[in-house]
Amino acid sequence: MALSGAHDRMIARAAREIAPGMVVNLGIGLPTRVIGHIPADFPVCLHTENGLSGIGPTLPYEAADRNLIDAGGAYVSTIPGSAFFDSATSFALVRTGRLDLTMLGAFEVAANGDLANWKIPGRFTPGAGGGIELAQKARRVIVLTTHTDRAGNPKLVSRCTLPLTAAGCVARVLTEMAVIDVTPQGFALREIAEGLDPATVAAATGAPLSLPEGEIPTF
Amino acid sequence: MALSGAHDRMIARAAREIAPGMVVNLGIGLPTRVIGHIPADFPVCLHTENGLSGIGPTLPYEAADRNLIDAGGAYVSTIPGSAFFDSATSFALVRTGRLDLTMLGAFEVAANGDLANWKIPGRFTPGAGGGIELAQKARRVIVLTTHTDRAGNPKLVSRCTLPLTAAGCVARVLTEMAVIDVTPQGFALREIAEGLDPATVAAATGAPLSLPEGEIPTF
Amino acid sequence: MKLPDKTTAMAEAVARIPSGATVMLSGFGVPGTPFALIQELLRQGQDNLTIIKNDANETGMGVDHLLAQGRIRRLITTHIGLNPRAVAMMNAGEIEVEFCAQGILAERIRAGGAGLKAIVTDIGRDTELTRGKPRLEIGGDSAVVELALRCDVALIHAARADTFGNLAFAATARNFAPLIAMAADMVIAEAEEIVPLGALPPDHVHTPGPFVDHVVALEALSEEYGVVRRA
Amino acid sequence: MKLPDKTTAMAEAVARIPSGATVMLSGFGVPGTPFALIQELLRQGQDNLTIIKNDANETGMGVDHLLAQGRIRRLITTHIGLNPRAVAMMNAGEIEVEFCAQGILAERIRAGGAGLKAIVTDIGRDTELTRGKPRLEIGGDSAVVELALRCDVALIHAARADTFGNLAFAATARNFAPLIAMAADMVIAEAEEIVPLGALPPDHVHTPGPFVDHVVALEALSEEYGVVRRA
Repeated sequence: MALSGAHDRMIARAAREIAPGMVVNLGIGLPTRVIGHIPADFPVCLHTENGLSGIGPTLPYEAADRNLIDAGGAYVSTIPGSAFFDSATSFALVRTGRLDLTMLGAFEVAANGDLANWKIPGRFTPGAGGGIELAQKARRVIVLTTHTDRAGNPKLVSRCTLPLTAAGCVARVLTEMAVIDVTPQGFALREIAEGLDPATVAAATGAPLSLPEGEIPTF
Repeated sequence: MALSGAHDRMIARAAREIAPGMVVNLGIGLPTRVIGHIPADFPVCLHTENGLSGIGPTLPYEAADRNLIDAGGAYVSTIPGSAFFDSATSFALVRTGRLDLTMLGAFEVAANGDLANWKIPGRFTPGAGGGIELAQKARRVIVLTTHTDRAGNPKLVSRCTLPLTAAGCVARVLTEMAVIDVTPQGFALREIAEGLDPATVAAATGAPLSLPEGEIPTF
Repeated sequence: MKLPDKTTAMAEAVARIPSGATVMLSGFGVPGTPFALIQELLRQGQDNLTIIKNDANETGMGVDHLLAQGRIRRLITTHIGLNPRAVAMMNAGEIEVEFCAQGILAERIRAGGAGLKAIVTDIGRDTELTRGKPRLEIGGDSAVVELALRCDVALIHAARADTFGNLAFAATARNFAPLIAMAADMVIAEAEEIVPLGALPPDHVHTPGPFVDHVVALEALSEEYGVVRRA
Repeated sequence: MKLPDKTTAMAEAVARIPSGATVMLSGFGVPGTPFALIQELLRQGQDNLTIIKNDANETGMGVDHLLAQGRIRRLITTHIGLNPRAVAMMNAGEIEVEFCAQGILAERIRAGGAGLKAIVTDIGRDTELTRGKPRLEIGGDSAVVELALRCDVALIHAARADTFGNLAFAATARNFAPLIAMAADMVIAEAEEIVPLGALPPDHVHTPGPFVDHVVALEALSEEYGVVRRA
């Protein structure tokens, strides 16, 4: 999928969520692209649930190892200090809070932090994969998604209508339009994409969006 | 502990319980001594619950590896095809019935197959160690023990008085005096040590002992 | 003491699987999927199978062949989004699909492999995936009882095996293999390379030999393992 | 991406353990016991500890030092038959001892390490060890609910560690180490050898680095590891 400039800025902005020393799982889809924005000497351990800590750069077709993929099927590489493990150990790490951060995709995110990303009844049921445990157990869950779906409907909603992946798990939503936190009072705008105004973001959001006082940082 | 000729014959007899291809756990104490009676080319996999399949011969002090012991603390060795694993995997193997046979020591064995070998209340409580799972889950449990305790009291009893390790688990008892099966009707004499007569064995047994018809094989 | 030889011919090993069997398959996507054993299962004709696998592979690969030939009655899995046939057959009621959170599928299999009856977890508590499952109050919190899973046969792909059945896996091809190896009444492992006893260092064995019943040599590596260009 | 460095000085790492902590120790008998970390704990003076370990070592070794100095309030274990002091202190009511079937202790720790609440098992069903524990009917059978165990700190002895905390164990010194590494809020590993990143092949790591918080280099190997002549 080709990304627009706005999408590219969103991915670069997402990379800044990663603090030195973190263990991070980047979910399938947009989040995986964040890898490309992490500097080579940045101290971080990327985890993929199919059994690898210490993901290295994604490899082109010619350099790929048939046995070395991430959970999304991309051919990845190791770095010095990588380790392979089985699927039970991989999720042991997730469920015991050893993941400082995960970034996930979404069908819907609600103003109370509920996440739905595994089933659209009657239309598409891929299954939950590792999403439930990532959403429920990572210390911080950021949703990285387009602000609206292909039909233009908001993905940020007052209440999820689709079956939940996990309740109240999302801390922050990062889209091509804005950085929005989930707060006890609902969605709160934190940053805005360069060139956009808050009203446009609010109009594309399916739930009340509180605006900060003063100037809104851009990305 | 030095063994008498009768004890030595018991150990040799015990070795004959091991059929080719079996996976076997030999408990702490007398059972461990069975290793010395297994021929070098005999196809068997010995397991020890501290994390080794494919135990090789016990090593003398000079040749010992400080990291390589059996569950009783004896310095053992590996053979081609040995594998090390953690304690959870080790007991996964036990609890899923992958052990064809275990030989265990006993404080008491009852005529219904109950085994007590971990606690003498108020006197000695070493703890159960791996004994409960070995007794409860090995496909065949043989008790290898002296026929009586140090005070001369029978270890084969009508009903255990000590806290149980596992109920109804013992298939056969092997002592320096006899080979005795646990049957639905209680203890049944199968073989007898050379030079002993059945009455002597029965007198040393704390529960009724049925005798076979015809001649009794000796060992 | 020497360790028994468990090398078996492919056809003979797979012939021990009856129709109606519950079969666990290793593999997460392509890596670790036992493509050759699946092909032999296709050839021999077993049907009415319950398959337990992380995913349903992709079109034209592994599980998809079994689906295409109508051999699968029921699938216990975590994610079938990359196999349109699986999604379509599920929607049409042609196969039963039970979804499980991925790590809980791993733990249910491992629990079966560890001789446990069940595990208790808070995962999926707020989702329809745990609807109808028994609950247990632990520490004032409601948790879900997830039953252990076992199977008749586990089919496993290993990078290397010795003749006793010690297995070693490569990179992310390990995934579910060590777990299903513990959870099966019979374990058949296909290996890219069969090495002599002693060639796998005891500290580096991923699945110990006592769990494995049959070791099958691969004559050629399935084309389904090939690296593919993705969009 | 590069992996963070977790090497820490012995005194600094152990100073993070408060009195009253629940501490898991690796080791089955001598192999794998973190003798140096225990010595540092003795030196620093933490007391009122709950210790979780397979056994209580033998006289003059490891856990026995902590017992001799009265640092242990409670011991969760499987077998203390080789430590007369532990047996005597238990009988005298000077320490609390909770016995567990060995494989169930391993699984309770692993369950804590896997983020589960409990496991359900038939082990020990007929023994006093499971008296008073909750029961659950599964498949018409009564099974025991065994609660997961976690701890504040796990102290681990490794043969080799890299600077990120990937660990490799030697032979039967592995035993409980990979399990307690998963079940602790803080993991401190002492290593006979600290190797650079990349020196441990990713397929041969026994405990992945993300589970480990501090890696401590051993300057000398404790004499307690020495091979002893037995009767």
